[in-house]
Amino acid sequence: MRERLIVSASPHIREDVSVQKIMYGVVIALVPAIVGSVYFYGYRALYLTVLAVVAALVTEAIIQKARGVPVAIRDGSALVTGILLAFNLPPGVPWWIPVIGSIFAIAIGKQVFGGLGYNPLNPALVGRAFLLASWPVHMTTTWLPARGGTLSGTALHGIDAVTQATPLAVLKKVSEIIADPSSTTHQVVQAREALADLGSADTIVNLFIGRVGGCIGETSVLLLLVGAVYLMYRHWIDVRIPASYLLTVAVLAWVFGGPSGFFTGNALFHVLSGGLILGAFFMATDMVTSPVTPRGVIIFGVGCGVLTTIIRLIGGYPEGVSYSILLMNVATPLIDRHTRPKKFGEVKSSG
Amino acid sequence: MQSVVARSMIALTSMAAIFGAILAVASRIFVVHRDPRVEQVLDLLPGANCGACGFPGCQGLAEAMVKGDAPPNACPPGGAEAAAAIADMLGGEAGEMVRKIAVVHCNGGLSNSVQRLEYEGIEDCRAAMLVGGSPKSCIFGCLGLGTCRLVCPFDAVELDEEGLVHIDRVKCTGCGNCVEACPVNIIDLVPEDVKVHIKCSSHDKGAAAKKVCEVACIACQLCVKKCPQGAISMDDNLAVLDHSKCTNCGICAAVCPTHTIVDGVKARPKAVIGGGCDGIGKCKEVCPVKAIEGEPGERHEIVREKCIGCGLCMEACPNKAINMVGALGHQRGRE
Amino acid sequence: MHPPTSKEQSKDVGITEATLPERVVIPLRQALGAPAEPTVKVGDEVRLGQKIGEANGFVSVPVHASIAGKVAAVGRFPHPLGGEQEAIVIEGDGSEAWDDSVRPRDNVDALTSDEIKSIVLEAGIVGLGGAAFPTHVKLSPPESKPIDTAILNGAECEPWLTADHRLMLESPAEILEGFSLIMRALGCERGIVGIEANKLDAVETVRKALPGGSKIRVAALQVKYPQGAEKQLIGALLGRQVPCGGLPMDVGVVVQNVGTALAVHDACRLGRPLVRRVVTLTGNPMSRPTNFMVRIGTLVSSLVDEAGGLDGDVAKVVSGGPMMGMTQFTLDVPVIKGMSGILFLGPDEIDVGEPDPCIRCGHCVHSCPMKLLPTTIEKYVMAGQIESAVDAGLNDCIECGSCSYVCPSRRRLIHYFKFGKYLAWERKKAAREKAEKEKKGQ
Amino acid sequence: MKAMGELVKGIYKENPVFRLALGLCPALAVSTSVENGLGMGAAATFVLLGSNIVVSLLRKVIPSKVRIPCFIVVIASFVTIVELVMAAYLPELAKSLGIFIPLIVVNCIILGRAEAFASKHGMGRAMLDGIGMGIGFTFALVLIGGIREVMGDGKLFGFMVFGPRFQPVLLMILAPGAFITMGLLMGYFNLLDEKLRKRAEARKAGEGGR
Amino acid sequence: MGNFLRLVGTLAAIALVASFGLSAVYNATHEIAEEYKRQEEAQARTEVLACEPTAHFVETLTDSVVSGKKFAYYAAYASEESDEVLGYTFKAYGKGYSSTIETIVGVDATGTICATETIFQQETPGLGAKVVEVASKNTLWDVLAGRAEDETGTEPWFEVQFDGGVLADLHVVKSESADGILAITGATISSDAVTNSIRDGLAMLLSIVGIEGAPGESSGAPADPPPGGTGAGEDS
Amino acid sequence: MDYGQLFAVVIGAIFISNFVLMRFLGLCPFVGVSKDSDSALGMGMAVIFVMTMASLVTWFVYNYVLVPLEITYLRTIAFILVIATLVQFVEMVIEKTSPALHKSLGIYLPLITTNCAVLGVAVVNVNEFMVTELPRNASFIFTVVHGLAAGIGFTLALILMAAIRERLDLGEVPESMRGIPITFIVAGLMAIAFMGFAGLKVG
Repeated sequence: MRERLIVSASPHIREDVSVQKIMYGVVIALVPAIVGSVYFYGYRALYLTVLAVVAALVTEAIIQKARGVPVAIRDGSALVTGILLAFNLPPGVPWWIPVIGSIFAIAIGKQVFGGLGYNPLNPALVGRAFLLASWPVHMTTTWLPARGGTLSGTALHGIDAVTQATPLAVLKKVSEIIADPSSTTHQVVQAREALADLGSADTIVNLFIGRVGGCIGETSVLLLLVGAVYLMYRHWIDVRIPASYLLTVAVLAWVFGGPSGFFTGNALFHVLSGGLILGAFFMATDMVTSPVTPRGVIIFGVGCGVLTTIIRLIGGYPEGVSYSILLMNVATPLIDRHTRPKKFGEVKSSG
Repeated sequence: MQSVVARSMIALTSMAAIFGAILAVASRIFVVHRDPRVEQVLDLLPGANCGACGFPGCQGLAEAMVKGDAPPNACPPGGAEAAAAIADMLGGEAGEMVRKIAVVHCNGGLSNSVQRLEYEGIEDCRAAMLVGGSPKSCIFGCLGLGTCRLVCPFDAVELDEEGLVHIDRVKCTGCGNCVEACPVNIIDLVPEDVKVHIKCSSHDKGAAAKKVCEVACIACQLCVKKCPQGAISMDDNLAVLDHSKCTNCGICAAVCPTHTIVDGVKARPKAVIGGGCDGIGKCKEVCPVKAIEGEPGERHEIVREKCIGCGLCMEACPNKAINMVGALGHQRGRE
Repeated sequence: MHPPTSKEQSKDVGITEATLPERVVIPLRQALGAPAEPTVKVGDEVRLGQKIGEANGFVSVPVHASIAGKVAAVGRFPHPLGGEQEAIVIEGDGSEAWDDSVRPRDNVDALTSDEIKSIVLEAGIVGLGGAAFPTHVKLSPPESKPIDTAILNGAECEPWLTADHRLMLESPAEILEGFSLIMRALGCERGIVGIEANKLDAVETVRKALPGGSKIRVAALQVKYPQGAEKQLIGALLGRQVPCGGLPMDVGVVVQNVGTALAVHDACRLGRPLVRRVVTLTGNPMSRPTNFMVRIGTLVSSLVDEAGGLDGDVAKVVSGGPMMGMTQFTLDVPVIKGMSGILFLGPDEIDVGEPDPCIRCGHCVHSCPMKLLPTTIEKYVMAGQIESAVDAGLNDCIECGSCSYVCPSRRRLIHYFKFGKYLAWERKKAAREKAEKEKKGQ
Repeated sequence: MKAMGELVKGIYKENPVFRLALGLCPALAVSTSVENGLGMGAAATFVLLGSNIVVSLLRKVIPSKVRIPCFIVVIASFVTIVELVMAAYLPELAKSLGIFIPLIVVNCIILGRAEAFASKHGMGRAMLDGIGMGIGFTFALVLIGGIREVMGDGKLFGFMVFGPRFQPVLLMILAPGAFITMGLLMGYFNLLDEKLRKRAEARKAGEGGR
Repeated sequence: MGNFLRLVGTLAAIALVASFGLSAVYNATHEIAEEYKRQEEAQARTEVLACEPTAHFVETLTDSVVSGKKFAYYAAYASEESDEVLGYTFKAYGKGYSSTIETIVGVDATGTICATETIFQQETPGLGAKVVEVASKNTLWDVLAGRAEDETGTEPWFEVQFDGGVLADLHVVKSESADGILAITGATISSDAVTNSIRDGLAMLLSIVGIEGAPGESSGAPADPPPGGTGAGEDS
Repeated sequence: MDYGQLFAVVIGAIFISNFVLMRFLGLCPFVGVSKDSDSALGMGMAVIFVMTMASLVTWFVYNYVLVPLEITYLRTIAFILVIATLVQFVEMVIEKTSPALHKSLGIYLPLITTNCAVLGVAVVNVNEFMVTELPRNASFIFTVVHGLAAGIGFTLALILMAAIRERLDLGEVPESMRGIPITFIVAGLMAIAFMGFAGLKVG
């Protein structure tokens, strides 16, 4: 027996889990998608990811050193931020984009608030929004076609204006053509054909496999789901967030997303395209920036879904996942504040 | 062109008059009694309603100040002037009081006392008491986790590597927060001019106390016997100092075998025996530290290393042959 | 929440009577509430079962000599609940003779409710599950709160501990009689014995021991932590929610531990005060995990020696279970009435070091049986916003330890809740004192 | 010496923007370039100076109940003068400052100083205070404007700083860039303050020790 | 009552003085400001018709109303006596990000844009304000070192894009490879505002003065592309 | 009456060009009163009320005093006079008639006199709805609705910020960034998030 025993508060045993384990769990869950990105876009995808990760780790270490707190880059949180940031970049961006994005994400998105656990917004998304606002050309035109597929993942039917577009951008374009009263009949016919193709089984399969253009990590739904299932199995993400998020998008897209009136939208296309799967499973579920209350996570997921659909359908951007998650991050403290669960034995919620 | 001038003047002046009238009438109809002090403070505030203070406007801040919820310097635009004026206005109650300073009655650090357990938990003495008590074997002693530092609003408490607490005598305002927060009740407010402190709170018997702490009071009674003012007494195995009697002579600190009593006087004078000495030896008798040597009838000498400057010999010498020198500016007790 | 139960080590080890200690240290504070007043002084001869401390107030129980001998000292000694407490030390003379006051009763079946309550009080019985709440208080609910159901708590959801389990296997009949007496004292018709489903042998044994036509039924409970906490147990068995800040009696229920039932039986049937209890000595560093029947006041160190000592490095000694028990800094603490076990943990079984920052994963929220937001409350306490913490349910926390157990950042949640409750209480006290002062001033 | 003190206190010690957190709206809205910052700063300084003088002169005749409306009228008059004069003689600047010229009226710096300082001091000191605060405000605007112009547009005073290959950080010109620049600058000033205070304390302690 | 009068009186007196002072300043300045504006526009009108050097006389036509919208334009002649229209100018109002951008457009007799000049905008410097920005090759260091090249008379690159344009060319694109008006990076709203206002004005002018190229055929231009340079290459 | 356009004005004032986050108006109270949620809500409600009222009153002053007299150059001074009086008057009325309302809302009123968002909304109203070619009754409705929406936008930003700051207060923001600096950083990030609304096509 020791000379001096340890005295501490109960409990005296702990579950075998740690922040580090969870973070590396997320990294493991992202590995299939990383491999997929290399397959679809070549080694450039890996190169950009590594750059983002290194920049994130170095920034974190430097700031922690400067702040005089222990350097904790081993906890894996900066690693996850770096990977997720890279995942949100088009594969053709110049090398400095992921580097500057990571620096901003870690410095302004996280460390300025005191580091892990205190940042109100998802750092990776802060980094991406910063890049999108600062260098919109790089962030919206440097797509690459996926191996074994095309950029838009579908036939274009002479919509020549969209040769550089991702599926969602094609959708936005054709919807605009259809909605524009000044479009010629020929244009509208072409647009309708393209629209039909977007919803075809072929396109859906392409989207699911990942044979479409898009950001580095967001294209292959299949590989992302593999990782997501692992995380759900470990109970490291709250299933209610992606579930309510995806369901909301699906329903709203079905109801409002159609070109020919209500209830004609293609829910499956909306769920599978863009960064929705990546966002719903890996970014909306970011523990630090999502609510902790049971009702709160549902509100959070539904809110993300509503905003995503609004931005996609009538917003200025083809894709709205990152902004909607950021907006709901902003609202998270408010949600938490007003969704405190009823205590066990609480007779009546006192307001 | 003149008409623009006329139109402007008529329009603006009449608007001002109408609005002024509305306000004047309204202020009479909707008059609400307010605390006059709030009004006074409001007068002293800039009235910009900028919100920089975090209160809802100057009115809100004024009310908070009167209630004591906000310090007089809470208004950034007002600056130091407003702060001083407000403090002047509100702070009429302070009155004249002897300034008191917090003193921690324990000197048992990590290296000179025994630890009985390894504490893992919140860095707060009160929290430690909740799960198992003091990490020290001496249950009366300072836990060394710094609750007093946490509760000190003036940043006046420091914790050293020994786990000992030091109070900054300049910053301490004697607010007593630490006294209340200390779970082992070893902090006490002591008049500022008392500079000799008994740094132990152990009521254990001498041997037991000594076993767990090198600087514990072992209740040897030496200080009680030697104190010329009779200011020290024994209470349940612990020396206790009567602050009103203490003259800071430092004799107790000098005689304490365990160095439990700490002399906070920075520099003390030394006695010097002048030519008037006729060797009657009165001084030798009264010297508590045996710092005077000499044969009867001969001129006595002071052993400077031993002299603590208590001045007893000077008072005892019938020939007034002894002087206290050195320690410029040092004041002896409270005359 | 399913922490590993770790009960294999001692669940098949029968209860053995520990050797009669030569010296016992009997703390005057055994239960919640005021400590007992000593009624003996140094040098007095005492007999086994003789009352040596008188109850001091309603929420207080007397203490009795657990061995016969001479009072050697009355003074402060280390106490398993922390710090030092007033205790009576008896040097034993080896005699096993009971005091004259201890006389078996044969009219047990004729005892009235009030008689049972006074016997329970005189016998110094407290809840033996761990909280050590005076049993006579629990048996005397105000008339406005009629009790319809009594629950016998055999859940023993704390990992490692097997004292209740063994007791149910070895003395089912006595326990059931004690329970019937409790029901009679409460005047209630329905009795349920709740046992976690990982102790099916106990369920079986107790069921078999039920006399024909008994109003008591035995229920097997889902294995989960903290199933044995009063409010959760009532919820699981009856579907009733004890209101916040309320007691089980508010929903017509009283919960008693199986050990308590045995003590009630002993007191009523045999006339014996509470001078012994079952203690599980377990943990990986123990050479022979054991369930001992121990005299109150026996020093833990002597029990450890008797059980063959320790053969591994011990970093923590816990009185009680690993989830809610209290760490000890010395083995020279006496067994008290509420001590259900002593658990030894090696250095690799505990974690030390600074916690990581909270990542708001919400695991604590999911695990909280009281449906609180532990992470939020912790942050309020850390920031000193005690009122906000109380608003958020600080005082509803039952300190079961679930949140800290699952926390990946190893936050000191429970410690902060204990601390917060203390601060809230301090604040309340200060406010009350201030109000009183003002009242006096006027 | 004292006059100097009144003048320079606004730059660092009592900088209205960084230290007193006043006049934040224009500090962010108009700070997209150094030029705009200078223009706004000059306009605000003029109004500050004018209103400080008038308020200081009138301080004895205005009853306290209508104090605020009176001050506001005075300030608004000066603002309108600036607006009119600028439109006539500096039309380009008037165009780029736009809506924010009328909003000088509600710039808390001006009313704040009128109340806190001018209404309690003589004209001389009030003037100095006005100019000092104005300089501090202008300094803050130029600093923020400079950072945002250089990073967000790659330019300073309208001239390229880094050469044509620099791809400016557009965000800095946009609203978020203004907020973040402001936040970081304020944080930096706090840090600086802390350092200066520590140094002063150390010096004092050193002196005390001797 | 005396107090009441004093309150009202003080406020009114201050307002009186203030309004007097202000109206004086107003009298002294507003003529200058308006004159400046008039001259600026007059000069701009001449400049945007620089491709018709003989046009030196511009005459106001009365405002027309086309499908409920007011529209005003000037026709330019060689001289007061001449009735041969050499070109037209009109002012286009486009609602930008933070202001209404006013552009004077010069059109020759065939309906081709001669030149444009933006005379009023309060867009964000560095972004929307680039509609009037002159692309300079000089860096700050060049200027400081006195190496700066003379660039007076250089036109803003965004405005220059309209020169020689016809109705069908007036739509915003985001990559240099495409035909159309290249948007300012990150300032699509401002770019759109200018381009669309010119397009609408030109269409209106053409329909009023009866030059070929009616509004209906201008539809090749996309309707309100999104701002912020965002859409993943919706444009050709 | 174009309801689509009206809706666009509302969405525009609340989300797309939020008064605080995109137009930088009303920053002083935004920073000052966003420390706790309750004050933020009270302040927000007061601002909504005053902005709507100020829009209404200034519309009358502009259209029935300044325009007929051709002295629109005096609009700044006239507007601020109106707003200051309005605020003070409303405060007095509320304080007398409903102390409870005054406690929860009225105490924030004085803070609004110098809230540049209020004068800002009046000035923007003039620029966007009065000097343009809107028919008079439409300009009135647009003005009032815009005032209301701008107030809601301010309140939205304020309560979101208050909730975030309450959370940050419990966190570990570096010493030098505490208080106003971190509020600005959060505002910046909120503005980034609000950029997601840019280009929203409504109405």
